[in-house]
Amino acid sequence: MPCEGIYTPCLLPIAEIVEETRDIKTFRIPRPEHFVYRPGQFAEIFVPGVGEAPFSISSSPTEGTFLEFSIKRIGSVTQALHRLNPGDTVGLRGPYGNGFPVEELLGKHLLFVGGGIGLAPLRSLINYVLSPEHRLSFGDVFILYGARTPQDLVFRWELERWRKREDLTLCLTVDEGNASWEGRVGLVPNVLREVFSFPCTGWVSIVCGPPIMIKFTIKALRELGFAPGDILTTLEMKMKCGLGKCGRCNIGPYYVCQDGPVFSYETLLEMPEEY
Amino acid sequence: MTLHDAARKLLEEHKVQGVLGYRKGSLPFRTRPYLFRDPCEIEELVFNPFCGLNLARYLLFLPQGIERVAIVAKGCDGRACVALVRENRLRRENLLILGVPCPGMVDTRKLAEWEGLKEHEVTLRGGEIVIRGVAYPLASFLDASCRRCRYRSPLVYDILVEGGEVPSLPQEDTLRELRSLPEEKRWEFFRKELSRCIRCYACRNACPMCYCKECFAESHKPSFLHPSPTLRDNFVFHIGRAMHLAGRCVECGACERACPLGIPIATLFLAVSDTVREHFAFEAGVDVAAPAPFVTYREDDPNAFIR
Amino acid sequence: MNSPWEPKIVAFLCHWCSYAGADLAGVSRIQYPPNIRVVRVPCSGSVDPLYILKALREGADGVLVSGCHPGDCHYLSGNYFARRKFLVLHKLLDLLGLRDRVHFSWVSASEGQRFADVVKAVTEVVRSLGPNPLREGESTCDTP
Amino acid sequence: MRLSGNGVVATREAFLEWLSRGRTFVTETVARRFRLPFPSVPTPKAVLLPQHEALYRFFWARRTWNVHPLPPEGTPILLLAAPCEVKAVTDVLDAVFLGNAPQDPYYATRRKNLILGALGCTFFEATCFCTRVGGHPLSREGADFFALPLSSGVYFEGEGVSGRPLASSEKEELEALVADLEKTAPPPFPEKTPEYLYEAFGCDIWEDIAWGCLNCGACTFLCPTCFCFDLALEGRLRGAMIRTWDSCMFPKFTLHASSHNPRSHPMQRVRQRILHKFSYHPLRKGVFGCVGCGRCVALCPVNWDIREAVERVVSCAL
Repeated sequence: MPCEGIYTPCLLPIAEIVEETRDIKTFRIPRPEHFVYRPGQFAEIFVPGVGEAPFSISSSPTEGTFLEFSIKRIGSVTQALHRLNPGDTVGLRGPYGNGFPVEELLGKHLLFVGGGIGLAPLRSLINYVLSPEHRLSFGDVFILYGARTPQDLVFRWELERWRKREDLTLCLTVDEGNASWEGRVGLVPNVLREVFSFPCTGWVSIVCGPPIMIKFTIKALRELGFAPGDILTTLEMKMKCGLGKCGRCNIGPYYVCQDGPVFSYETLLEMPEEY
Repeated sequence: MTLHDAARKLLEEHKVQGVLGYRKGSLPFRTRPYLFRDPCEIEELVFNPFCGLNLARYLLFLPQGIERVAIVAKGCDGRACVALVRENRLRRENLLILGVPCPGMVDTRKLAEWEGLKEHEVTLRGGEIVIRGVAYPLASFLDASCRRCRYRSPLVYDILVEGGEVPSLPQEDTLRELRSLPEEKRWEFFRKELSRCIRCYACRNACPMCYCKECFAESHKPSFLHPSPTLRDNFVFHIGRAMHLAGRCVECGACERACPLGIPIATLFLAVSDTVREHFAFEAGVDVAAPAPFVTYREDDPNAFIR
Repeated sequence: MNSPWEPKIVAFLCHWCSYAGADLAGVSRIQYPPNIRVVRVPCSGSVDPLYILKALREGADGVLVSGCHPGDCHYLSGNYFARRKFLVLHKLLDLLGLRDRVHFSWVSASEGQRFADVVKAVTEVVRSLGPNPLREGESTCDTP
Repeated sequence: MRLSGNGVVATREAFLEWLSRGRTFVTETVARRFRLPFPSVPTPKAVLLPQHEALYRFFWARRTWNVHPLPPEGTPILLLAAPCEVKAVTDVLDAVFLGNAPQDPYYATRRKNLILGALGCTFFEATCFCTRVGGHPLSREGADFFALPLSSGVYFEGEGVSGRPLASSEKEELEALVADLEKTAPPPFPEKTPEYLYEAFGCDIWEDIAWGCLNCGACTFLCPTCFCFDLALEGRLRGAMIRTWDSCMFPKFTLHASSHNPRSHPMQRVRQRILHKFSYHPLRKGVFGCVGCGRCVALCPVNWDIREAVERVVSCAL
């Protein structure tokens, strides 16, 4: 179906649904040809008869002809999405937002810090960086990922794949372990202080997770010596149009849907604290 | 004691931390709500026929640190206070009702005919309003809710201010004309008025009794109406609100005064209050102890309308 | 597509009386107009006036609320409370000029014939009123 | 840009006759000041961004979902507005809906079909403050034509109405009017107002400023520049995506699905409204997001006055 008008979604069938945790599912849908995106961008997903909501794209543009969205069941749209089956129709509009400044990251060492579903946008960039055509353009890769319990870790098959690679360091942590958990136990910011023991020159940190985790992770990163400009994070805000018109994602002189969702901590510092 | 003396004394003696009253607005014939906390400010306290807002609305939105507050209360503000106490929104002992007899509130829209009218060119004299030296009957300048007002002075008060002159105006049945119209004409009237609504929710937010944390109009789960102001959505909003206010509306007319489009929206609430008064012998905000009309029943309640 | 207009009537029926009454009408093969769309509710007292308004908003041409006879409520007094709410709504809709869009009735579980009669009468009244006046200007949602 | 004085004077009849040739509307402000025989709309916004508009339809048919975009529609309209309301279109609405890629096709189509005329103001009402935010009661900037009632006829700049050159008495009348307006014009807000306000975000006077505000949407809905909208679905098996006005004053405006609300307190929402108009928008686009028409002041149920609020915040920042 052709996509006409900037507000009209194009309808696509869901190709595959992966159950990540008890309340997170990953939806794979075919990528329309015109849909050219960068890691960190988001799209509006429309569920007919229910509504529309913005979601970050968790697949990498290097991965080919599909798009993936990892979605936690929270509101009415996500609840409806979770009830869908492969083959059901959803609408897609996008991509929107600025995405990660990939060009500025070239040659840098990258520290990814994710919490819970916050790994979704990071995964897009991680897989972009790890793809054979881009891997050599970046330095070391360090991934720290935490969740509440081992059952809440998302992309488990992906984590397994990353663990097997030798060109990155993967560190997993949970707030609360169980008998079979052999990884670390502890909050992400605390674990970060323990495991990241290198001088931070040449490193850029990309943080995404729940607001409270972001807040304390940034504090830890600052203690480790990261400059505000070398900390990137993605903001969440209520959005409707995704096009910088409907006005509700306005924070200070920025519209999160157009100027974000990726902001450096430097920008965040001068923004009114209303996110 | 005059209003100013009483208010000043309360603040000076620390009987209350604030006095909720009216202050002169930035435009002619407009007053605005103000929380007086300093006795020196009391000079600016005003009470005149342009204090149409129901101050009881602010009792639920007091700044932190205000435990006991005095409220300048007309009859309807007083009724709202009683109703709020009755619904356990407020503790009576934290509230000091400073009753003022109310002359009726002038509908400022009716003054728009006189171009460039200044405040000093309008005075009240008994049951008359004098505009640029010409006297008119006051009743024709009052809001519908004031023309039919039953309780001009608060029924429940701690201090009743002296001196306010209350013209003895006849109580009008402002709905009679509308009720006498044939059915199609009544719908024609409401269809036209309800279609004009832009759903800014000023009526709801100005209402002292509309304090729900989440209004049914904005609820998503379940969702009763769409945010766009179509006739059918406006119908659900206003009729739904009228039903929520049945037995609770204190007939102050603040909703109608708040409406930026001048829709006579109070008509609905006044009609509902009439039904409750007539059939359930109940008036909101009159008696703290009387049971609310919808938590009780009588076996001989009207039944004729049911098949 | 151009079949003549038929009123749609949403009926909120109490589980213990009127719904059973409708059931009895059905098993007794009593004919009544197929214009009603039944919503079963636990008690007429549980029918919030907002349900009725929402039904009208969604395009119902009429609404019928039916419960147990006074004194017969399964929950003892639900219908007495309901009657007070409905009286206020009835009077308000009367003022608006929409009185005959919304009907109330008491139908017991044994009154299959009475249920059919009520539905017949309500359908006739609503049919004589014509389509729901709230639907004016509604074009975006109805015709695909 | 002020009026050039190069216009012509037409008779009132000729002017009205020219206006009557098309579908002509006037804004409420114009309707109130000059009794013109045309239907009125609240503000130009109501024409360009209607409060209720379906963007696309969806329906379930033949065992599949279908989406049909509804094409933009626009019929030629002539709208006579006050200079401040013209400014609201050219400075604010155009910047958001046209100057910010991608363009909004619905707005663009209507804008293309709109002939926007400015009807100059001859006095300041108690609520007027266009000169405080960079406007002028006689500005014709951005308008397709400019008209001003004079004692002898209608002064007209633009194409369409023929008239005679100004007589010297009329020139004097114009000059006297300009001088008179100059004298009574409210002075502009300080040049650095957007920066001052931005600095004052954390000031503790906001609670006090916001107190009294009912948090209703009267000001934003009736404002000529407030453009925020909601996209809300109507219907389940068939229906439409409806665009409708929304207001930053409403608590659900920024409510996340996770129940987190960055602006849950009424004060934060009042602050957002002031700062968006007087700080964020100017910092982004270089012009105030307020044109000083004074409608919010006039129509506020509690006489909450945005001018005083801005003054107080500026003085707090200084």
